[in-house]
Amino acid sequence: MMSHTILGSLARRGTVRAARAWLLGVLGALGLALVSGWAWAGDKVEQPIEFPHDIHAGKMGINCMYCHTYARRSKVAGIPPLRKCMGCHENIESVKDKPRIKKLFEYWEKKEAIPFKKVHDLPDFVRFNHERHIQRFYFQLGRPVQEVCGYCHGNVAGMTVAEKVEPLSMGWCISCHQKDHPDAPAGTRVNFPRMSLADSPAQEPKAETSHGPNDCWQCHK
Amino acid sequence: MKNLQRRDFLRVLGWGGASASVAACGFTSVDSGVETVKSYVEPEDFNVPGVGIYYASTCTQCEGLCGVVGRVRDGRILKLEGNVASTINNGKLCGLGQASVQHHYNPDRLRAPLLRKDGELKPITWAEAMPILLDRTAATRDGRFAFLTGPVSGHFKVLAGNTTEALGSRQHLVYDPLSTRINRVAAEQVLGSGAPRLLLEQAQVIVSFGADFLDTWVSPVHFAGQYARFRRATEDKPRGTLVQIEPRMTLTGANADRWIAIRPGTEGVLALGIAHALLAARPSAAGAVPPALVTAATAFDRSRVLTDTGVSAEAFDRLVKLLQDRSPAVVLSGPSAEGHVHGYSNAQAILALNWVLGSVGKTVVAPVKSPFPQIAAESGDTAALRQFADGLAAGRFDTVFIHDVNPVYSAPAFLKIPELLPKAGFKVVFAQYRDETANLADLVLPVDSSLEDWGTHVAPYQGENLELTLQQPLMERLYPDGTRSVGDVLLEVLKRQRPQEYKGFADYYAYLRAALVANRAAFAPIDGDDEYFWTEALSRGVLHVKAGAEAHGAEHAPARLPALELDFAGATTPAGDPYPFTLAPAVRALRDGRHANLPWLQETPDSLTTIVWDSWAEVHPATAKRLGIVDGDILEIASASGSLKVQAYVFPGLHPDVIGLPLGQGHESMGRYANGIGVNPFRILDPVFDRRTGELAMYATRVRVSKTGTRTNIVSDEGWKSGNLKTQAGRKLVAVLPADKAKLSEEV
Amino acid sequence: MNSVTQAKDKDIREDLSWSQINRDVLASLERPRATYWVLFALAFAVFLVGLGCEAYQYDTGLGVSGMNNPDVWGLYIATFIFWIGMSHSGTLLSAILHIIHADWRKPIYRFAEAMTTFSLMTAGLFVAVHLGRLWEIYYALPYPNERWTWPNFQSPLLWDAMAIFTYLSSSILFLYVGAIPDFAICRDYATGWRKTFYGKLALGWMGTDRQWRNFRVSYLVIACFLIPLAVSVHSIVASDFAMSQQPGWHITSFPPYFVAGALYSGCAAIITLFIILRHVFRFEEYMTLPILDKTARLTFAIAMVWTYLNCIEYATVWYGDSEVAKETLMQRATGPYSVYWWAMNFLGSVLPFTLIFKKVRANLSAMMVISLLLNLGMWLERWMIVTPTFSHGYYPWTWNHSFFPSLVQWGIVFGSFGWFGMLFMLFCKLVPSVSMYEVKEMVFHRKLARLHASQA
Amino acid sequence: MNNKRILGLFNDFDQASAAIRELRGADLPHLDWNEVTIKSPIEHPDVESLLGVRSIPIRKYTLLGALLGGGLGFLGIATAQGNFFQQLKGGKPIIPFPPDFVLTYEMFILGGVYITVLGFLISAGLPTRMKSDLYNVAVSGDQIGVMVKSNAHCVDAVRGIFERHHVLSIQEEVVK
Amino acid sequence: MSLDATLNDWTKLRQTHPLPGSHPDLKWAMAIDLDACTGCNACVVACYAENNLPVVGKEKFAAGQAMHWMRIERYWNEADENAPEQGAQFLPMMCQQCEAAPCETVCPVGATNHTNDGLNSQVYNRCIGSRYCSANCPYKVRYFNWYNYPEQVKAWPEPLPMQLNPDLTVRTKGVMEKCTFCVQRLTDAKNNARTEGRPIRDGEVTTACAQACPTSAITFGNLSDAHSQVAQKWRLQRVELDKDKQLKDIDGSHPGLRGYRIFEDLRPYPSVMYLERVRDTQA
Repeated sequence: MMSHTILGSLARRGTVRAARAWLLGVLGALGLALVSGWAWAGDKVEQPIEFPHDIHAGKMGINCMYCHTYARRSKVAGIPPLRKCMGCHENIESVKDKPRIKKLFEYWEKKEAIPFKKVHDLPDFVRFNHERHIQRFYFQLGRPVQEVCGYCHGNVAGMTVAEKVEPLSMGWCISCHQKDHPDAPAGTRVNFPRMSLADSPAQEPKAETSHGPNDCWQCHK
Repeated sequence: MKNLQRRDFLRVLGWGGASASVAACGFTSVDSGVETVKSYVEPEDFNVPGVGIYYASTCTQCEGLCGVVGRVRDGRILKLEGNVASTINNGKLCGLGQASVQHHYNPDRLRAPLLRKDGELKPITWAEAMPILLDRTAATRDGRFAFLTGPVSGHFKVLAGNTTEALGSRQHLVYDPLSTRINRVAAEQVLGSGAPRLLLEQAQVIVSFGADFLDTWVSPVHFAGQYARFRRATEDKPRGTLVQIEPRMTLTGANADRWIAIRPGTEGVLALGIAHALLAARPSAAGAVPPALVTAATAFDRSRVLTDTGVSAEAFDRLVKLLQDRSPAVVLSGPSAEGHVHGYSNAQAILALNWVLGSVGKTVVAPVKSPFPQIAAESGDTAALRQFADGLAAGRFDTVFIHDVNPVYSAPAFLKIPELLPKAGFKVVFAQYRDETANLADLVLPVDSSLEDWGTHVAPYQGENLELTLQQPLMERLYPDGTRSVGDVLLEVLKRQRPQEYKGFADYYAYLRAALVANRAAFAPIDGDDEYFWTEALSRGVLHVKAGAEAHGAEHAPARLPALELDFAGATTPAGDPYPFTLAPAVRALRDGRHANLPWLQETPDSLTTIVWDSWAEVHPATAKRLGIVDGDILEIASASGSLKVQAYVFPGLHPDVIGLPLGQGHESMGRYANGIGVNPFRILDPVFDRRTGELAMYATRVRVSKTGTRTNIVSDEGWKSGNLKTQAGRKLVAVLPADKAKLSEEV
Repeated sequence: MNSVTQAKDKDIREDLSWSQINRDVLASLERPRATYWVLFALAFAVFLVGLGCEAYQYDTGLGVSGMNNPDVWGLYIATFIFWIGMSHSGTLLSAILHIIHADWRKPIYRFAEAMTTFSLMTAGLFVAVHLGRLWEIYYALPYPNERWTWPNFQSPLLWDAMAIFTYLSSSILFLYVGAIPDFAICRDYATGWRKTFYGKLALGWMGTDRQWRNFRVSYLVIACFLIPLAVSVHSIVASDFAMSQQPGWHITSFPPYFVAGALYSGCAAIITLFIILRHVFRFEEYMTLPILDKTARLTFAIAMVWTYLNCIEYATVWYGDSEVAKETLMQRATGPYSVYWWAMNFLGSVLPFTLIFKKVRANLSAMMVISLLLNLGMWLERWMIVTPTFSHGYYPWTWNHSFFPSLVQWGIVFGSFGWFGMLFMLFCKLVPSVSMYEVKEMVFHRKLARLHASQA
Repeated sequence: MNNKRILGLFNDFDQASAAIRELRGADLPHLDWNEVTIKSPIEHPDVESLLGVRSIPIRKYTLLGALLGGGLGFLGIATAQGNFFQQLKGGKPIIPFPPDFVLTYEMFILGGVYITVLGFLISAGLPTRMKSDLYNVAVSGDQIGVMVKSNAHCVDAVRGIFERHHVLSIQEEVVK
Repeated sequence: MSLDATLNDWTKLRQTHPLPGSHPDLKWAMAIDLDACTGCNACVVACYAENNLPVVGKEKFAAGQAMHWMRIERYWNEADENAPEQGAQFLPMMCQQCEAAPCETVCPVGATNHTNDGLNSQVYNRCIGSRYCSANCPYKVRYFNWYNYPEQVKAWPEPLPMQLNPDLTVRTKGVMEKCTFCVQRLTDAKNNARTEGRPIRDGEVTTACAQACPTSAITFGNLSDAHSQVAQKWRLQRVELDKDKQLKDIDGSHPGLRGYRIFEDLRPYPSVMYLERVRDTQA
């Protein structure tokens, strides 16, 4: 009945045009609302020295943490101290005359740290802890290091200077943190607990409480 | 050099971090390639970016000399905590200590030496400054040199002394505007030690005559720790009871179970009155006390004491009863009892009570004797300043070094220091700020902050064992070519004067290291070679001095109370005095004013009045009523030697005849946080001195009070905004439980 | 002559011809009295002042408003409630009176409706002004975003936002739909850019029976929606306070109390604008004294309701068991803000009694003054809800009886009145502020009714 | 086949309704009664009796809108809360009913109003172009228009009837 | 973002708080002994040092815009207000980290929430500054950034910024802030504990105020750890987190108990227990 009368009225002259106009309008509005800004990956960065990750991590297959030594014991991964670079390159005659290595030696002469540009830069109010992630995925779950770092940094072995390939937005973090990880051995299971409840205490594995993203202060400071 | 390398570890890492964290929260760039990230050139595996490391050092904010550990991250010292290894503060630290990082990072620090050229202080480089300094000192005629410092100890004391000697002078004057010398001398005489150990936590009763041991007296953090244990009850010991007797309420008074307002200067009378009452009740105690005292005490019977002191009979009797019932007790004598013409007599009478109560040897024991008297603490006194002033007046000084004190600010006006100082030939001031004294100097040498400098310290008051605390840089110099260590400078002077003795030492650091390593046997053993000993000592921050049997001082205490020289003349003031009130200067976190430029301390509300960023005159409600004074009235406080204008604060914690005035404010030249804030009570102190020790009698100044008619809003944290609310308005915020109801012993 | 005698007791002259109505009303769009321009300029100036203050505050931080730790809301929230309240009378006149067929509303409901819309806009403005980080206001919008976060739907402030948005948009639609036939008239008589302008707005309305038929029903339906909506809006604003823990706010009678206050201030405002429009647009024929008289009586009735609920509020506190709330109440009566509090009570509850005199109700200048005073009283009421409680809440240590808004804050508050006046004046110049077709109906039906009467 | 429109303007409702009644009585062939329209400055008091009852679908739209608004509103809010579980409020459930009901209530009204307006515009055939129809500004003034759409022959008859009732003016046009 | 999550949370509709055992592993709490507290302000300065609090200066302090997260309140007895023979009463007051916090529910953008370890989190960069939380806080311990202290007020002239703690931000203009129980320290402690695969030890981490307090009046720790100092103190005083009336108040049979929480009758279930000040009335 209702449909009949509505259709009936639609059948009347002028009506169809009007209806179509309004429908389009509404759909357009909805579309706009849905396409709200998503953070995109950054573009290539000009570095003082074009550090070839592809050679070191790719060709040589050097462990990320050999150079980024702080990643496993500090919030910040840091970049290797100059001495680290020299440690090897003093003894690699073959490449000594390469321009990049020359630059490196210049810095070393000046005893001056290389002012590399930050590629993966989080807002200052975000607390991201490299140690946590390395400890869990690399040391506890024994996954390959390049995969572990790659979760956020992408396939560095394929780049010269590092590039930002993930949006590193809050939603992006959560998208990973909401996953359940059945493969994780007991004690390290990461099912991010919601507020624990009397009716379902089973939901709370021991020593698992309150780590991100269920706790704003875990990541925000 | 080792030294330089250590500083290298402490180098600030990729500075700019802070500016980023300042911009935080809101518009921070997250775009790639905007911020830079740096690393060390030479790594140190214990030095990890993003992880805080703790270095041990010593807090030199007051004479307590607590051990501290500083949190260093990315080469920046962020925060100080107490050092658990130190038995002085046992891991705790007061607000004053916390604030010393602001001395270090203070925006008003001098960053280059200043030399007086045609009347003006002009910045110069150290390269220029040092030769001038050395030549001028070398040119000093024999003995015409004075070195005015604040309280000193450790190897700096030695160095300062040697410098003075090297210049043929004996005038190493140690000056402390808030000196406790009267107390020390009296204690030395009555208890056999200038700084006896006080076992407060073992006492059941503490009777303190104005000793503010929780906030400012001798070693506050140490005593606060003891106080906590003293308050706690155990099976064998009930909760201790604290009675504070003073004309103006100190923080300790505010925490007393019973606070007794006493007429200023009559503390000794009360003490003898108590002694009299106790002896009368328990003649047996007389054994320990000389008949002289007993007879002296008889003169002070109850009625006289009450009339003299203005203490209520009820309070007096309760106190006597308390002392009879509970034991052991401790009786302390503090500045407000000692700062009088007869202060020494007061102190004696008060301390003598410990004999009457049989506390000596129980709660008042002799301290561990130091095997190194030459580095033992030398607490200053005000007599030193008078000596200095006389020297200046007599034109006896070609060259003057002033370090760690600000006489032009803290000297009473009658000493005329600002006028006399120019009489000295060449005035060198080692200063962190361009303060009042620095302004009158010929050469101002900017010194390292206590967090950049090396040093050794021996606290005048020691815990259960004798400690030598080390001071080491917690980060590289903020201004590497701007500031230097005083030690280094003195060493240069000595090298010039006595090259043979000192050429071995590259710098102050080397000097200290050598001195300690050489004497390592004297300290609690640390195995390993010298290198290891040294690093270990640094990482601990505290060296326990071995106390040999002969060094332990228990038997050095006198067996019985020696005879006292009591003289209470002037204890009570004549009627019709044109200056009807006694001025009670209040010592606060700013101490003698040296900490006035620390924003944290300025912004932290005063514990009792909660006033910030200002001075104030405390007036008793009754007095205020009589004179029609209300909060915020601008008063003129006038003494015979000067006057000042300051806002009134009606404050109940006073004897009605007393005006309280906090010290430390009223700087003309120190820094942006101190200048022009409040008034400086030192200026109006009267030339009254203790008869025996010749110390300035801080609490003997008489003043008159008058309204100027203007009024201001008191800026405080308490509810002045709400009709000066002083109570909890019926809410249950702080609940109080009578001690007899509490079951504290069950709580352990 | 005859008409004049009629106008005395009749809401409107029944011998007004339809074309006459068109002419008179359309004239208001072209040449108002000079007073119009004076008022407009004035409003604009005040608005600029407010704008300046806001710019300064935006740049420097809210501290310049003189607010402080206990008193975190100050005048902004108070004025926000005031404007929300203002909006309600529009709905009262257009919706409630429409449903109960009180046809005397017809000449005045259009501008009342406009008042609703603009005062809501002004209120919305205060939400923004009051925020510490205005530039992050979009955090409060529930839209899918890269943060995967949502606003907190439990917060009464969010209900506010939702309710105000609903109310504002619905009112705008209601106003617009109700004005379509008039836009058609404007279109037909206008020339030049106006023709296209009104042409667009009229959506090609041709007054066919079909259009009228659907128009009548939808108008009625929307009216029915608006009434509960209006009530809910101010109840929610009230729950901003009632749902909090502050003493003196945590009162169940707050929602009705607020609604009554809202209608009250709204009616007062209508009287003010009634008099102004009547003058500047020469609407003596339409906004007649009898209508004013009716409005005034309505105002009086509502004033009494408000007074009653006001007493209820005090009584609730007085007989309640919360000592602190009682203390706060006493503080209002005796404390630093007692002056304003007593003024509020006088203006709110005593002054309206002047409206019981017919002479007063018929005296334009008197009514002008009274209506303004009543609104002042209502504004004070809002302020007396916010500030005294803050300055004397649960926690004695933070009591602050010395809070007084800074000039910046006052500037912004006054600016809001400028902003409102500006918009309103603009509106009346562009849209017929008297609903022509409804006045026509009014005249038509009244004539008809009289005919039937005479026949019978 | 219905390719002609005629619009007659009358002075007042009485004449207009008289004309319509006669039109009705005349029951002309090919005259689709739905094609008879009244155009007037205000709604005709007894239009039903003249043109017969014609459908008003508005209320259906309203019902639809209200239900949509309320239902979707609640579901949307509850889902948002359910998924944004970082947002835990001490002392409150994750999906608390009272607040959600408040919001649902608002959404209910919002939906109702919006869809009603939409319904009005649709069933009133708005917006429409003026050219698409015969119109005279007098209709928004004080005259009543009666419009009939039919074939040429029928229209002539209508014109006759209009003239008999002192029509003020007549417009005609041919519909392409 | 899934239907699963919705339905999952749907089962929690009837959840009320605080639940017994709602924090099985971790619940940060405090016990403050007012008998030990001397009002020396060490905690206040420590808080300034740890948490990058701006020094606002005299004018703003006078305007009531001070930013001390922790304040020492000084009260006199009604009885002897003009002759305080019992001395003064000091009360350290900071955010009480309520279990059912009035501030949490009212924030329009959800910038303040409850964390699983029982803290009342404040997310600065989410805050839009409606100040509703402060309006609804009975303790008035939330502090609003009335100005842009770092840039415009210049609260940290060079080189003072070097002292700023990089583990937390310097709050910008227009956001609310409050005591966090030094959450940056807690996070680090949790991190270390997890790296070593063990629960957090008592005394492993503490707040700046507790660490500084010369009389150790402040005890901080994990209330869910039965052996922690703080848990023992709470148990000893028979104070339970999820009760709004404690044994002490119910019957007079336990006069010796000193533990109480401020404004308990408003049912915010604070995480800070105060121990009554004791005074010897014989003295």
